[in-house]
This record gives sequence, C-alpha cells and structure tokens, in this order.
Amino acid sequence: MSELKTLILGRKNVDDPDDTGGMPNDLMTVNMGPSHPAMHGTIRIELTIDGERVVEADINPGYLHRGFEKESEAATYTQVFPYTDRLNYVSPMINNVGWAMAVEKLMGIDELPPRLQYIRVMVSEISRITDHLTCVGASAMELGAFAPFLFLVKVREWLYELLEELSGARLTHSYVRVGGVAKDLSPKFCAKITDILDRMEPVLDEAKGLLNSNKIFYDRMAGVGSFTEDDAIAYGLSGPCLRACGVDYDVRKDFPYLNYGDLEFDVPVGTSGDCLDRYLVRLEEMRQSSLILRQCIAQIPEGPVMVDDPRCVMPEKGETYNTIEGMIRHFKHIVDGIRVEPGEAYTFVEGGNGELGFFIVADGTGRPWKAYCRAPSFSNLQTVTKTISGRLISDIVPIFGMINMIGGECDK
Amino acid sequence: MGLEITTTKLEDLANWGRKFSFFTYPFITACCGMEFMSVAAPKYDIARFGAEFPRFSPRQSDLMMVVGTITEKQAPALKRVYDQLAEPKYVIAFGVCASTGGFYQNYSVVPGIDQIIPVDVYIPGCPPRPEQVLDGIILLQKKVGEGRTVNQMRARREAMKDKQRQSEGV
Amino acid sequence: MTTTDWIFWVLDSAAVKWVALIMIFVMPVSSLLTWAERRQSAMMQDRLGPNRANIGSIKLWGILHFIADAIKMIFKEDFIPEKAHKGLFILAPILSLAPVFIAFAVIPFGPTIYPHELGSVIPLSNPIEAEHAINLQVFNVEWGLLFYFAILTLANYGSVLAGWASYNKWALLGGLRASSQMMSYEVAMGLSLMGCFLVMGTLEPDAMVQWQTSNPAHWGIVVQPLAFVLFFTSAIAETKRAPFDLPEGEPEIIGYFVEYSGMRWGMFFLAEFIEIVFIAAVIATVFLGGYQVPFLEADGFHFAGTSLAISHGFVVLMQVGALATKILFLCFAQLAIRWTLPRFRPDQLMDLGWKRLLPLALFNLMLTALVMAVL
Amino acid sequence: MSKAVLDALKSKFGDAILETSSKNTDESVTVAVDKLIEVCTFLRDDEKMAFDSPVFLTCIDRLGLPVMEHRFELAVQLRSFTKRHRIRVKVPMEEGKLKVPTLSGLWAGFNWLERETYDMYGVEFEGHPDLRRIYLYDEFKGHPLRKDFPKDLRFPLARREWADE
Repeated sequence: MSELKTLILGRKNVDDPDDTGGMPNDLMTVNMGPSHPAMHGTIRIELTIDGERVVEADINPGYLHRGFEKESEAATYTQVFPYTDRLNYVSPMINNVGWAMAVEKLMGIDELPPRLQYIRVMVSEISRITDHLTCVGASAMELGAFAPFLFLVKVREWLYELLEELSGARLTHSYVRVGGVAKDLSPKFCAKITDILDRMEPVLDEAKGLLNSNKIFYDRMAGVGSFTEDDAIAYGLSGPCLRACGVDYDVRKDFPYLNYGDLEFDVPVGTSGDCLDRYLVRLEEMRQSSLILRQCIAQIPEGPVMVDDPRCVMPEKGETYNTIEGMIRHFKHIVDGIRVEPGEAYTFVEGGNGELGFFIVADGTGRPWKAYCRAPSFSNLQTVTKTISGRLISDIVPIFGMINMIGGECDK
Repeated sequence: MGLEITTTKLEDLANWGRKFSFFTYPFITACCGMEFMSVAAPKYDIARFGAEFPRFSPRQSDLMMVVGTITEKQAPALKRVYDQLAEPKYVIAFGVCASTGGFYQNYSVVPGIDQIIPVDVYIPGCPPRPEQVLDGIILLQKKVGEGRTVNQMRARREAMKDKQRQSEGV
Repeated sequence: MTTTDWIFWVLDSAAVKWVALIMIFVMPVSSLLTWAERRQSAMMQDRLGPNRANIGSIKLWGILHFIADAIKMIFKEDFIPEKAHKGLFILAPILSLAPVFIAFAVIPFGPTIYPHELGSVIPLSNPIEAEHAINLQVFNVEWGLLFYFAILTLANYGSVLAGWASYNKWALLGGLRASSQMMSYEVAMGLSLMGCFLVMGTLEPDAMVQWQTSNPAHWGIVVQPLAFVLFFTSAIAETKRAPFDLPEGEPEIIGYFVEYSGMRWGMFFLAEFIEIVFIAAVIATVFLGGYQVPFLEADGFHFAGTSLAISHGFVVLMQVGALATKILFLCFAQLAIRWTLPRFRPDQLMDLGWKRLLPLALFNLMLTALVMAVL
Repeated sequence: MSKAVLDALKSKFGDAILETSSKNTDESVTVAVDKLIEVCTFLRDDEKMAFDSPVFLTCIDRLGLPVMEHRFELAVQLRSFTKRHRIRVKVPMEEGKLKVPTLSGLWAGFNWLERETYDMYGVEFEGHPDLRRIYLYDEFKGHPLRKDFPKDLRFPLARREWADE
C-alpha cells in the first residue's frame, strides 16, 4: 500500500524541486502572457492567486516597445505619420490628426481651411467607430459570445473599405499631412458613408440586443473593475473609462479642436465606472460619432484641403518639373523635411482610448528633437493593477477587454 | 521496396490530412492582429481552409502565425512557444514586421523572426491584406501537401542520415 | 439450433449490440457533429465554414475536413511533459472517453424486434410469444438511470486527473473547475430526474419509454416540464460546453487538457461530442418519448378513431428513425446554445447550480410528490 | 487662464521659480529640483490651483543642441478637472546627478510614467515605490532615448541555435 501511495500521490519518481510532500496551502504564482488569449496585444501579468482569486497582480507591459520616439527622432516630421498610424492601430486616423495638429501648433498654423477641418473630423470619427467596434467585439468574443464579435467586425470591414478608398490602405492610412490631408475626399464618399451608417445602426442594435439583454454577459460585466471618480482622476484616466466613472470630460467638448465646437453631440457619462458602464459608454459613443458624421456630411463645404503655406505644402508637379525654385523647394521638402521653428508644444486630441497627446521639442531642423506620445492606454492600464486585485481570474478578461489596452500605443 | 512505397503513401495521406487541418496558434502582438481578425471574420473567413480553430495551447496547434512585431523582450517567449509546439509544426510570418522587422530598425525590434525560429511562409504587407493572408495559407497548404516545410525537410534529412549510418554500420 | 437461430442469438448478445450501436450510430454522429458544429456556427455568423478539403474533385461540403483532422491528429507528435505523471497522463483521456461509451448501453434505441415477424402486422391485443426477440437495448436493468449516473461520474476523473497529471498550473485550475462544476450540477441533474422517477415509477429507460406511450401529451416534457428545463441545463453543464465551458475557459485558463497533443487531445475532443450525443439520447428517452413516434403503436397508426396498419419491420424502422431524429434535433439545439451564449464566471456558475437549479429541482420533486399523493 | 497660475507661483515661491513661459498656448514653469515637491504639493492642494490629475511625465535630453544649459530637463504636465487649466512643470537636471524626488506620492498616476522615464533616460526617482524597467528588460544596458545611445544597438535575449542546411 505504501508503495502505491508513493507511486500515485508522492511523485517521488520525479526529481522535483517544488515537491514539498504535503498538500500545498500557500499562494500560487502563475504567469499570464505575454502570449495569452485574453491579453490584448501583448502583456504579461504575474498573478499571485489564492484558488481562483487574485491576491496580487504585477503587470508588465513593454512587449511591444517598438521605439516610436527613437524612430521619430530619426525621421522628418512627415515621415513620422506612418509611425503614428501604428501607435493606436485601431484608430490610426486620430493619431494622424493629433500629430499633424502638434506640428501645426509649433509652426504657428492656426487657421485651417473649413473643408479640411470637416475632413479631419470625419476621418477621426470613422476611426473612433472602428476602435469601439473592435473593443466591444473583442471583449464579447473573449467572454464567449462569438457572434456579436463577427457582426461588429463585419461593420468594421465596411469602414475599412471606405477608408481604403480614401487613403489607399486598409488599416495604416497615413492620410493626414502637416497642414492638410493627402488628397481630397474620394467621389461619392459622403453618399457611401451615409449608406454605411444606415447599415451600421441596425447591426449595432442587433449586437446590443444580443449582449445587453443577455443575463450572463450583463453579470460578467456589471460591478467588475469599478473605479471611483477620485481615483480615476488621480490616476490620470481618460477617455471612455474616465467617462464611465462619471467624470464629464471629453477633449472634443472641453477643449474643442478643429470644428468640434460647431457640431452637436452628447458625451455619454456612466455612474459606477465598472466594465458595464465602459461598455455602454463605448456603445453610445459610436452612435454619437455616427451623428457627428451625418452632420459633417450635411455641412461640409467646398474648398481647399491644404493650408496655403509654402513651408509645408509641396509645390505643384508642373512647378517642380519646370522651375528651378520649385524643384529646390520640392527637394528640400523631401530631404530636409518641413522646417519647424525651435520650441516645444503639447497638443492633445480625443483618441479612441482617451486623451492622446503629442509633446514635441523642435530644434529648428526638419526632424523632431523629441517626439513624446502621451498614450492614454498606458495611463489606463496602470489602473488594472488596482482593479484586478481581489477579483477572480475570470474577471481579468472583461477588465482587460474594457480597458482596451492597445499594445502599440501603450508600449510605444 | 514495397515498404518504401507504403511509407510514402502513408506520408502522403498524413500530409493530405495536415494541410486541411491547420489548428492555428495566433501569436498576436501588434497591428497585424486587426487584419488577423478580418481574416477570421465573415468576409474572408479563414475557416474555409479548415484553419478556424485558434488553439491557445501550443501542444494542440500545428500552425503558428506570428502576427506583428516581435521585440527583443518578446523573443524568448516566441522561441519558447515554438519549442512547445508539437511536431509537425509550421510558422507563418504574418506581416513585414515579423518577416524583417519592417521600418522599425532600432534597439528594441528583432529584425525578422527568422533570427529566432525557422519560417515557412512570409506574408509581406504592413499589415498584409486579408487576400494576401489567404494566399499565404494556400501556399503553406501546398508546401505541407508536398512535404516541403522546414520541419518536414529536416525530418526527412535526418531519416536519410539515419539510414546511411545504418547501411554504413552494416 | 439452426443457422438463423445462431445469427439471431449472436445479434442479441450485448457485446454485438453495443459495438453496433457505437460503430453505426454514435461514432459517425459525433464525428459528423464536429463538422456540423463548424458549419452551423459559420451559418449563424454569416460565414461559409470549412469547405475546401478535397480528394480529387470530391468535396462533400467540407465533411472531409473532419477526416483530415482525424488523420492529422493520429500523425501528430504524441507529447508527454517531462514532469507529468506518465501513467495518469495516459489514463486520463481514456477515462473521459470510455464511460460515455459504456453509458450508452442503457439507452433503448428501438422497440423489441421479432425477426420472424418483420413482414407482418403485430396485433396489439395479444402479444406474440416469439421464439426470438432482439431487444434494442444493450443493458436492461431496473436501475438503468442509476447506472448511467454512476458511470458518467467516472468521466469526472478523466478531466481532474488530466489537470493534475499534466503538471501545469493552468491545467490544475481547469481540472479543479471541472470537478467542482460536475459535482455541483450532478446533484441538480439527479434531483430533476427524481420527479420523473416518481411519476413513471421506474428507473429503467425502456420502461420509461413504454410508460410515455405514443401519445405526445403523455411524454416526459409535458408531465415534467420543469424537470426537462433543469435537466437540459445541468446536462449541458455536464458536457462542459459553453456557456459552461469554464474548465476549458479558453481566454482565461486554457483548460485541463492544455498539455495534451495529438490523438490524446483528440480523445477529449471526441468525448465532448459523444457526450453531446449521449445527453441528447438521455433527454430524448426520458422527456421526448424515446423511440415513440406520435400515435404509432406496434401495429400501426391510431389517431382519433382511425387506424392504419403497418408491418412490424416498418414500425421498427420508423421508431429507430424517430429516436435518431430526436437526438439530432437535441444535438442541434445544444450547438446553437453553445454559439449563442457567453461564458459564466466560476462563482456565477456555482450560484446557478446551488442557488437556482438545486432549489428548483427540490421544489419540482416536492410538487410532484404532492400531486402524486393527492391523486 | 493659466497665466494666473504662473503669477500665483511666482508670487508664492519667488526665487525657486527659475523661469516661466507661455508660448504656443502652453504655460510652463521651470522649478529647481529641491523645490519640486513643495511646488507640486501647492499646485495640487491649493484651491485656486487644484491640479488633480497627471497628464504626462517625461525627460528631454538636449545633448548636441547648440543651446544647452542643462543636458536633461524633466517635463511634468498637469491638468485640473475642476479649473480646466493645465501647466507644465520643468526641472533642469545635470548629467551625473539625475535624481528627482518622486511625484507618485502626490499623483498615483505618475507611478508608471516615472518608471518609463527611468527606463528610457535613467532618471532616478527617489522614494519611488517600485523603480524598475517597464518597457525594456533587465538585461538591457543603457537608456535608449538618451541622445548618445545608438539607434540600433541591440541586446538580444534569444536567437536561433541552428541554421538551415
């Protein structure tokens, strides 16, 4: 009998340093990530668990640190646009707009043509919709509801195709330029976006019906990861997560940029700051974005889509080929980049996840001396350490899903 | 002679099964993950190729899709997951970052995952279009069907060496 | 004994019937279910699903994909972790697969066949004293459903041991979740069947089918509607599929079979699908009249005074077909549930099991007992 | 609006405020290292200031610029939800003495941002509860965003052991 016991219970045949011989009664440390299905992008958590309950969580980001700042310092101001695309790769247009606005602020370009402003608002809002669609869909998928995810991704596909038509790329658009956008809207853009919005709203309703009225989904989200208003402010939370806590703060309303001041929309605000509120805020924001888009389509004026400023506008093709000044200007523009006066500036826009800011230090050449990105995901992610502790392992999934941590942005 | 024919046929049968049953391990790190979602989504539907089961345990998956940039910090994890995959295993470098490091040439980014693990199919693009990904999967199916993936070739080489050693020994 | 007698004698033996059942019905259906699941989920999600596997130009709507899966798994590297307990690691998948196969023995998958009377109509009034009768139930005992519970509990050990023997913390968590889940739901499951037991007065599946008769108004689902809902819910929990797939819990813990590869994992995978078929069979037997076709008696249809005589062979065919249809429908329902609902959290799962299903099952039991006492 | 903040700071701290500027609609104030905590506590707690939320914290390396009074400069952006104003507090630092008192005690949100700045520039935050690398790994030598760090200097952790024959 003793032999049998040794064989089956004791693991004595294995050279095992962890073997203490008895029943373990202490905490267990497990490693989650960096390649784990629930870790959006890539992140690692060292969990100390007591059964299913998380006692302590040590979150390690940085698995997608791609050196945005180092790369930007080596690139001209225009060449940074592709890098900004890959910061928050779910809503690249907003990053584009943010970077362009930061450079424009340094250059002292205050007046943008109205059509340009409308275009920038429209592409930002489309990007915001794709961001929230992905966030809500992916969280639903991780909770086991696969169908809503696919419905939402289907809608995202329509928007990608539209943006592809506009910019030439499905995901990484690099559409915005300093002082304007790469090209005017494609023909029938407004008609197409109206059509997509008309088709999108029923799908949103469908997904809402599948999720909101689902008791399991509701219970998994409600009360999980809640955050108080004061904590949220002290942690520098922003975006939908902050608004879910009950703080009425949206850069588009409080510090209006572009022509957001002229557009009518509401800022949804939650009460308890739990995952359910974050989810509902995101759902409502998609509706508001759709409203903004409809207003833009109705109001968009004709006109130029670049500022008339030789510092940042490339010469016409004919001028480049036929005049020596034009050619030199083109050459300097491409090789040296846009010359920006020395100084520093911080600009922020309302990104998909919150206040997305760019802090640029310019040294007077065509390349930024320092390009710092204030990544909302990074500040938001920081709160997870606090919200996970004391919850179950399963709660990590909705918490992470609703923080919507985007690796590219968080790790830069 | 007869035995050899049988083993070849058996190998063909196995390869036929393998090529229509890719259980993927999505090693998703970055932007390409968004396009990976699109590939799995209704319009492109990777499931048509029998590759829809994402298995998050490396033991049960055959195809590792390295989707996105691999940084130096991530590299040990990638290598470890690759070592944990059960044979036969195939690797797709999804996107230009996984293939070469892309336009990130700096202190933190690995210049291509083939510095760390062998790769069967490279899919270019930043990120690649879903059509390109489907093309890559068809290419891999062809490779697997013909037994020309890195690991299959290596296994064959080793078998040949064994045989040689045996015949020399005799 | 003549040769035909020998054949019938052999056919009537339990082993032959069991093997035939497994080979002709269970294995094909559960294998096809893997394909059906993929196609059905694709249909529900606006997709196409697997359709590319081909031999030459034969594609068969993607059915070949599951054959490809099976072939691949057979040729896949069979991996055992270094620190795993080898014996138990190997035993675990067998332990989770075998009990389900065994439990199928109690399911009556058709009426008694009288081989000599296949062409004739059997009179209802005086049952024939046939020399040979093949009972289409492998294992006919009075405690049939108890046997089913006893055997199926063994499947618990499969998942728990898999989790423990893998020497992996995530697997261990999965194993623990599996055990706690199956323990909790078996209670509600058993109690919900007790109501049926009270009404029908037997635990023998064939007798239960006989009791339900061919009148749908007399079937278990009408007599014990609450028990049906409770049993269905806890049965899905037993199969460890969504929304109760916590032991697998893909995005959280990969599950108790995280270290299994190749065919060993395939066995867990297959066990899951066989369990679906099995649960469907039990529900069909206890609540949906088993092999009973509405208004079909042994001698033909009887409906509102009119009757239509049908020969014994056809009756058997129709009744076996009816059971198969019911099982397939219930499998379909389970797949649809799996692709519709999100996953529970462990504490919610326990809440549902102990605080909702169990009291309801007890209530059902008492109500049934009360009604029985009054009547 | 934020000009009032600058004036208040100047009148309260006097010499400790080395410089103020409000260019490009950004108000910034340069503070000596030893007065940083004092100034920040005032900024947070005073009713008229009420800077309740951190925005970002980073460091500027001016090595190689024509005008370089101090090589490093810490930049801390703060925001007030109630007063709707913002300010950037800057702290000059010398090479070799990259030590700043931590702000994570005043605003919890600076915890990770300080770790990031430590990782990228090697600024040591005294009193930080958990000062270790956040983006990079322990085997990494040096601080990559300093201007004297080569862009493509790698410290690989894993490389394949065998090559294709």
